Amino acid sequence: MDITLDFGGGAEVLFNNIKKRELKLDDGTKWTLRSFLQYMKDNLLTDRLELFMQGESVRPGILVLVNDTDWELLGELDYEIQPKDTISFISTLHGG
Amino acid sequence: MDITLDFGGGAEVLFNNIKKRELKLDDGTKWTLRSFLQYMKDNLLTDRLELFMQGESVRPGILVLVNDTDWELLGELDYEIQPKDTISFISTLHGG
Amino acid sequence: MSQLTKQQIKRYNRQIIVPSIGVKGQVKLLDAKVVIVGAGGLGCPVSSNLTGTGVGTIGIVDYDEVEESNLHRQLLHYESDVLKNSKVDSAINKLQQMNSSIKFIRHNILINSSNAFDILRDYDIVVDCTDNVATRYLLNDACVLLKKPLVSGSALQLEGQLTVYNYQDGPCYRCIFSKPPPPETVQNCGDSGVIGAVTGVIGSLQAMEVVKIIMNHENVMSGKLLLYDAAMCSFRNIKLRSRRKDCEVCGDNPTITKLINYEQFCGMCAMDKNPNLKIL
Amino acid sequence: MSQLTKQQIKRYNRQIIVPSIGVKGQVKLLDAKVVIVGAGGLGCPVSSNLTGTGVGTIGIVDYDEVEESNLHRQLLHYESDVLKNSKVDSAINKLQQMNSSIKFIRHNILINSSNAFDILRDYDIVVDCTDNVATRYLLNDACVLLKKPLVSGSALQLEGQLTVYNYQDGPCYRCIFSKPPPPETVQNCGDSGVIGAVTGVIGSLQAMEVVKIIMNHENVMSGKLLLYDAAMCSFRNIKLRSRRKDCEVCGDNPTITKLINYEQFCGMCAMDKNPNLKIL
Ligand SMILES: [Zn+2]
Ligand SMILES: [Zn+2]
Repeated sequence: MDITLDFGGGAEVLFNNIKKRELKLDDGTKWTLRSFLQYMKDNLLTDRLELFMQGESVRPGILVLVNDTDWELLGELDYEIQPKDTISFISTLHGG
Repeated sequence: MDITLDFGGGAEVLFNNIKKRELKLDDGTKWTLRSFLQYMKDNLLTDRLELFMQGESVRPGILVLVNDTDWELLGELDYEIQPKDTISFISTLHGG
Repeated sequence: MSQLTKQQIKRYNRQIIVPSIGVKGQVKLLDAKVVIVGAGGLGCPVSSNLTGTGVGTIGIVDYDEVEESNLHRQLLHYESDVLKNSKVDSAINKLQQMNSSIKFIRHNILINSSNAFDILRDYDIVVDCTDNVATRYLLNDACVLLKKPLVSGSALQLEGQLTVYNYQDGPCYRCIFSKPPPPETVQNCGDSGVIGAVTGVIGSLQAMEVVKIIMNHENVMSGKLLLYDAAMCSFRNIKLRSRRKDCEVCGDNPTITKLINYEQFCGMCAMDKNPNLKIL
Repeated sequence: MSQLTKQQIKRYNRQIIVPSIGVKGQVKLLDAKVVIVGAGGLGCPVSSNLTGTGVGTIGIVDYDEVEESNLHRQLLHYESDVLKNSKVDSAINKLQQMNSSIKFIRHNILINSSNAFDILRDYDIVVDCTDNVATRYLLNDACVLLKKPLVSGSALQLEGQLTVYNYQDGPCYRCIFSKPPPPETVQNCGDSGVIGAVTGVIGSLQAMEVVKIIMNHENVMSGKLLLYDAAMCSFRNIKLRSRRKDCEVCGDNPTITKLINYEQFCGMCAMDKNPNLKIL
């Protein structure tokens, strides 16, 4: 299954500074955002875990989007990823 | 065939001030931008023809887009419209 | 006020003739009271735009003095203001010359839980142009408790964000971020920098949202988040959740009914001060 | 210049620490020469942003005097400038106070085919902040013939547009609009109005593109057109054609090899003057 993964607000620094990438997820399994976060932790994260996650979810201050929609509207961790989805992790900015 | 028609830069004033609308085009025929312009002229235009068209094309100063792409990259008047296309007519702005 | 003088019609002519403004809209602008919290990178374009537009009462809140490192992006502050004037005075000195009919209110003070209600109470709209997490939570809670819309902008390096909180059943800041970020994850402009044009874009967009709220426009950025990427010159419009019914401050049964200690809540100082310049 | 003084590092610190700028980038900014044509709604935010950023040489071209109806959006002009100062003087008076180290060059003149080359020749980048069709064609042709990128912005009512012409084999204005629009289809700010925040957004975006060109950034808005709709707070990025090989001025066999009479070409005056105020 092909998906796009991207970052905003500086969150990319935790993932090798790559802002946007295409990924191929194994077709055999059902993927939820819950399992995808584990995948990211195991395969893509290049910095300390606590800068990205708390427990099984993202740490406070990161907003997760699917196709430019707040994951809260889609079931959050339970959302089932579809082919061609764009999953985004946006760190909220505070500067001015 | 369902398509979306929208306007920018003030061009909507020639079309009943409706900035964006959904249209159903007859499925039996092949539609090109050439034939679609005639359709707009015959069915949607609410102002003088010369403010919108010159000959069989749009008048100078209007840029035609399909799915946010310059029609020049797609064959201009010969482009064949596809289902779910968004066709846009953007009047270039000069003010500052 | 219900009508305009000849001079006002002349001055504001180019916006009065825009259909969605008109004379009625200009009257609303002149009657409106807006407070801008932060007279820095965002606060400067917000306040100049709203001053030009004719918002009748403009309050500016900032505790700080003008410093040299502000000048690259905080365009209301001049070289002659550095280490001489407060940001509030520096800003209003210029703004009053732009538009002598605006009533400017100076709040040369650090906004905190003790004074926030007094400062914000008499305004219609609050604009968040601050630079730190703690103050953003403070403003959010204060606006919910005082029932005022909060036009929130932020910028860092080459990115910007914009949304309107607590407006027409849209979410508040806590609806989306009920817990503050861990301090070590927070980058501020003192550490990471920011390009001035980015704050110019976001500040102008904030001013536009303020005008739309005053006009009671149907498409205010409530429940929507704008993400600006200056490197790509790209903008994304994110669909956000509605007001969270179990939100601690704006939900149906709020647990937060008065302002708290935000520095404690966030584990961070309510300011963006970086005494050590990073020199490459 | 190849290195920065301590004072420059201090002043420009918050942008120097942004990775894509750095000390090298700041040096490039200080060495750059940019001319802004038009000191109105777009020209004011462009020139203030670039002044703050430290572009070392900034030229401003405008023939006009400050009028009252400018004040709602042309934020460098104060009430005291109305009918007293040229726009060029009014702007530079403020800008020089923002940044005394910038070399400002005053071009208090109506730019036309006779003087355009002399005015534009010594700059690296041209910014189109004008308000009429004829001057836009003039600037386009001049930039092609002089081989300079043209950062073009425009605004009307609640919309804005932005692109960079004649840059890295991207299109020029004529590549897209080889013929001017019929005069009766052209709306200008005098007739239709404009909201100040819209020019603030577009002008700040133009300044950002100028910085990116100076930085030799890979994602300049060349061959791309940004459409801004302030009512919806939405932005679209349009993919444009490349340089048209049969373009009259920038094509492989150009028929336009010197500047022409643009008012004649367009059938329109090279200015946006509206003596009759529309009063609702
Ligand atoms: Zn809430
Ligand atoms: Zn060309």
